[in-house]
Amino acid sequence: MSNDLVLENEILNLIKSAFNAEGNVIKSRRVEVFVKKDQVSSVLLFAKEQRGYIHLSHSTCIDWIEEGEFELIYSILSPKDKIMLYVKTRIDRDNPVMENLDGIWHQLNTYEREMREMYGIEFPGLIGDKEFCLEDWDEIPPMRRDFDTVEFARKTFYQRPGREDAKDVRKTLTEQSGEKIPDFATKYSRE
Amino acid sequence: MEDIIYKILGAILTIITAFVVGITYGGLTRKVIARVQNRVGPKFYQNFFDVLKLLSKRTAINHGVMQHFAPMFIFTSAVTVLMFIPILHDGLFFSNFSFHGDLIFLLYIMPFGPLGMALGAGQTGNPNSAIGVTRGLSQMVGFEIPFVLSLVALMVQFETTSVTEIVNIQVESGVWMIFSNPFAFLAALFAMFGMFRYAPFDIVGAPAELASGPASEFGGKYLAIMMSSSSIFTFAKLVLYVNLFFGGAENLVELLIKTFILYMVPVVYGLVSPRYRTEQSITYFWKWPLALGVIGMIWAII
Amino acid sequence: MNTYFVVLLILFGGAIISFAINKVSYLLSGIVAFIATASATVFFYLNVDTDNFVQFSLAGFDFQWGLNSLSLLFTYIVLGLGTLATLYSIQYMRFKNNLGYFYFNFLLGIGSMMGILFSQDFISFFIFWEIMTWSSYLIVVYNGNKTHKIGIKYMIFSGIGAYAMLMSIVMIYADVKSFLIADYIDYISQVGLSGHYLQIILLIVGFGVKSALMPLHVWAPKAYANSPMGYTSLFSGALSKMGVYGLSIVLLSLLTNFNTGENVSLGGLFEGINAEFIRIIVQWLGAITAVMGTLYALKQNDAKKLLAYSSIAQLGYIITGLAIGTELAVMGALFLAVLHAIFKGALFMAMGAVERQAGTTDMTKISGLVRKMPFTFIVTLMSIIALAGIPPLGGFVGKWLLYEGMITSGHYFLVVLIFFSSTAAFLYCYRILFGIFLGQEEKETINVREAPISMLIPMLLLAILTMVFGTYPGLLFEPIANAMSYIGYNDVVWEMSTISNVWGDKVSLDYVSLTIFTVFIVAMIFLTIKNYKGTRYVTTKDISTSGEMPTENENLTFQLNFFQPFERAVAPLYKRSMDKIYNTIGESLDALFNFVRTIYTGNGQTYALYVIVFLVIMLIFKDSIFN
Amino acid sequence: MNIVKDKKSQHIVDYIKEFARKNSLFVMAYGTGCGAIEIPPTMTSRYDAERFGIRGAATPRQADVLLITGYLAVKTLKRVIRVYEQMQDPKYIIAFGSCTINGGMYFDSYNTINALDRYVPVDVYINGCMPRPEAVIEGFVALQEKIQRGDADNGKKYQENIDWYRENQMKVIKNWNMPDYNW
Repeated sequence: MSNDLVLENEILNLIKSAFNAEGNVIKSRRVEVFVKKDQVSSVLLFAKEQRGYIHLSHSTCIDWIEEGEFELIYSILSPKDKIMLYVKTRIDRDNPVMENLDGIWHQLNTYEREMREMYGIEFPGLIGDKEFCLEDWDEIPPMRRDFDTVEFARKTFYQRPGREDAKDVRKTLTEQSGEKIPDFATKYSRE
Repeated sequence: MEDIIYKILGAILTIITAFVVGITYGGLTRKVIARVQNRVGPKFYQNFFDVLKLLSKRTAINHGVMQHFAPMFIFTSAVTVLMFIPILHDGLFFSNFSFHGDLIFLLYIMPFGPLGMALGAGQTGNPNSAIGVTRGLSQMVGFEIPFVLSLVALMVQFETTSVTEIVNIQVESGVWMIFSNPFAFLAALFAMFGMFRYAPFDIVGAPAELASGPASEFGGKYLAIMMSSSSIFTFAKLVLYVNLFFGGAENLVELLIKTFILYMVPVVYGLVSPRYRTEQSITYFWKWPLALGVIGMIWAII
Repeated sequence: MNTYFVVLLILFGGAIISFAINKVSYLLSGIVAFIATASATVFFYLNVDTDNFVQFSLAGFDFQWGLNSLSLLFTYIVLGLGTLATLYSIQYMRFKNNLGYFYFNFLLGIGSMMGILFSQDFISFFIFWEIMTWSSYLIVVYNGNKTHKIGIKYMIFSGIGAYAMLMSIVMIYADVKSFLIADYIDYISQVGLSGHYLQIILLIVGFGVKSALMPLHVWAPKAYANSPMGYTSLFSGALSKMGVYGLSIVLLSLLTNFNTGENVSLGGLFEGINAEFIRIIVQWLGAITAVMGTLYALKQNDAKKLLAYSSIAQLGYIITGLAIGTELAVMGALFLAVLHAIFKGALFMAMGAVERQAGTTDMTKISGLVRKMPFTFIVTLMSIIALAGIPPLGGFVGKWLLYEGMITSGHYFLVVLIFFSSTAAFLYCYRILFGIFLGQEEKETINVREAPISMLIPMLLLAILTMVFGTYPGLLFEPIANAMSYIGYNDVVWEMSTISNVWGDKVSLDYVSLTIFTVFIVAMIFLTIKNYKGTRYVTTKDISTSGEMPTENENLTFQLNFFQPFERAVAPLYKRSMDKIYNTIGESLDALFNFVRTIYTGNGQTYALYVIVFLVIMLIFKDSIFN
Repeated sequence: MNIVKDKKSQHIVDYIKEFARKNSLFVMAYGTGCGAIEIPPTMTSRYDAERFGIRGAATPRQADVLLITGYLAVKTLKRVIRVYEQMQDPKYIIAFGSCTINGGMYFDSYNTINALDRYVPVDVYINGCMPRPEAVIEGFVALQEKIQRGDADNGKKYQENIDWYRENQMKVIKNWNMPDYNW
């Protein structure tokens, strides 16, 4: 591979100009673009139909609780150019509704069902059981960062005595090595 | 009156012998398999523990009358086959009813147990059981063809269908069937591979594929009866083979040596084999074994 | 009055009365039919006399009615099964329409079968044969429009059979100058077979159609499966046996009573044919019928169709046995003929009960009826064991005699073929038991109840008969031995419960039954008493499926493509089917006629062209043509 | 094991029964977590558990020992309970790895139970993350000794204390739609 990132810049500029989107080249063969919620389908279709990004590699969600938003990421790959394109979009955390895109890639259905269950994002028209991995879950969706899993586990499951002195592994490690835990890690940490 | 007592005693003695020998053979097989796989393996009397333990287990549930009857069907079939085969040549206790049945009868009583078992397995409602049963029945159609060819060759050659007669003729002439018609013996040997269901023909139980096939829902005493009757059945089949092809046996030691050597053939063959698909396992019997059977029959006719 | 006339009068009169009385009450006509058959049966067996022949002339033809030992054997099948089938039909047909029509044809069928058995001359034989064919045709189309095509197919093949038979009868009359069957047999035994092969082949074709012999069987599966089950038990059990009856006359009386080794050259098409050759052909046809019937039976998803194919296969055994013609084989074949009537009658009745109670016999739609219909299950189980030929039930005796007959007479490869068929029969035997009665219980069949008692009684009686004949086949050997001595076998040896072959090997069925029942009961006592208290019944949903529990709507029963691996293994055998061949013939005829039609284009120019072409051809070839 | 002492307290038949039970353990391996990978080496040539009469069983109906190899999510717990209840008395459970003891590294997960013996009776715990095959065999031997002593009757205990177990089970499994257990 050449290091001048020609292909990367080409696809980035194309999307930038066509959709009026932000974006940058992360490194060789990795490109990310930030698009608006209602543009996602057009970007994905454009990339798939016009530029050969035919493979949906992954799709996931990040809970930006500080900004009150969920970030949805669609990682798509062009086998020809060997470039992974991250199409990222932000949706409102209080009203998490996203367009159902499993018509473009059918396998998106699985990821969307997972996101619906784990983050509580609604995909109108999504086909599939409401229950995906969990059974009989009636708390708030467990992967949201405001869900306190320690407290939940303490409340629901019997805790065998004897591990009260168990410490956060990260603390022990940092004490041993003298490193500092970065701020973003401690900010919404459990303690 | 004395006759009847002798008969009953002989029958019980035969069943016990068959049970002990069959179970021991099962244990020895496990030992042999273990040794080939470079393991120590269980004790050779391990299967006695298994049967004893299963008998002492509670059997709290069944799925209906047919499941309850299924082990009895197998047991009945195994014991009936045993009763109509002469265990020893000229034995006082071991001849049982062998004068009252013949080869065709044995051929037809043999599926009695598996079919009863199949009914029980069907009633449990476990899909694995039904799949196992269909495989077993299909495979039976496969191996019965060379088997029947070889038996017909035998009957034609000796002009009798009685097992006792066949043994007598072999003993009198001093030439075992295996030498006088080797092709028929080979066909029957191949059929035996299917009969004993060691790999590559273990499609019925099919470990790691079908749970344990028809026996999926049978536990405790049901399984104990099934294990012991299949041991009896194994022994009965081995004795039948020895009678037909190896000139029977004069005493128990000779019988044990002959049956054990014969039994190790499918076991050892299975050790180095993977598993066939069902249709492969059926058509396997319709190639060389079938050809050998036909040659054996023509040999016998000429 | 004569017995024969009275019996036929009762049956045909009963037919008319039950047709008329249907207007009064729908139950009555069934009851009348039952009373008619039952009284005919009772009357017949009280006055049965095998040496009583009646002769009369009508329209210049001599008729002779009488009863011989062979036809007496077949009357057991017809009247016994007929009585039970009418009793069964009372409840089975209860909520259906056109009952008068049904019972009229039903009794007509029974009556005409009795007529066939009474007939000692070809003319009345043929007349009753046609009445039988038509009445059965009318019942085949009883179920409405969709059976129309099936009826046509049945009628076409019956027509072929009937005309073959008629042709043969005319030719026989031309030779013998008499219509009496006995005269023909005498004539043949004096003159020899040469010159009469065509008659015999045509007769075999005529009887072969009814007994579903290989190339002529294609009507049977659908016709059996689509008639009302009460009639099908008779159709498959008794009506097809008329073909067997005819074949046994042809094969045993005409083709064996003299030197079969003669090899008279007939010239032309029939060169090289002798009696032995015909019999070998029939043997192999029978065996192939058995194999193909079995292979197609195990493919079916509908229990009725499965049984229909199984009937074809079983008839194949019987015909093979008859064609082999040694004492044991014939004995086995006749034994199987009676047994087949019993167990197949019971099976079709049981399927009728299932159809009536559960609504369908499609095995992919129902399962797990064993707890709902236990008696039907027991009947099916016993009949299936008899069908499969497993000791200690009756079917085994017939199979054993057949095999021993074949082996001792040197038909080694036929044995293997028949054995293949009979082993493969285990597959469909299991299929039918599993598909309907075992497996997980369907939600739809939750309210199914056991069939009414008047349907169960005939079924159970037949099932018990299979058991009795399994231990004491001698009960049946007696009439069979009589029939065989009538045909010409001397000193037929039989014992009450021992069967033996010519090599002196024997099977003692009493010992067999004793052993099996003793061991079974001992094992049952051991297991049941040890287990009785602790054991409790759990539903078929409670199975080990990796911890998952099937819900009420899930049914895990394995039903579709049941024997797929086996079907794959024998796939080459499925490639050709007679049905396809007949279709091809039909289509090519169609195409031929279409082609012929294209000659007539309707255009004057073309016709002018034909004339010119014809003239040109004449001109060119005039020398060679008119020389 | 002490035969003389046993003879005083238990019948000779019981002794034989327990001897047979001890020497013939049919194992239903419930491979839930990472521990399942330790089973193949335990059963095959290197460690050869068949020496001790240990043998795999395909279905719970035939099995004596339920081997739970690792963490249990609530969803899998339901299946484990179901499998355990389908097994026939006498039945034993060997729990495998830290996760079954106190949750191990998943102690704070929203979906993983922490102490298995609150839900089903456990005969032997094998410590470790993961325990090596030697440890597994050690666990089996411990179970065998327990059986020979005659105090491996957890099946009966489960039946007696079914209410307590049910209460715990229903606490984590909210939608309880399992058949009754009364044998």
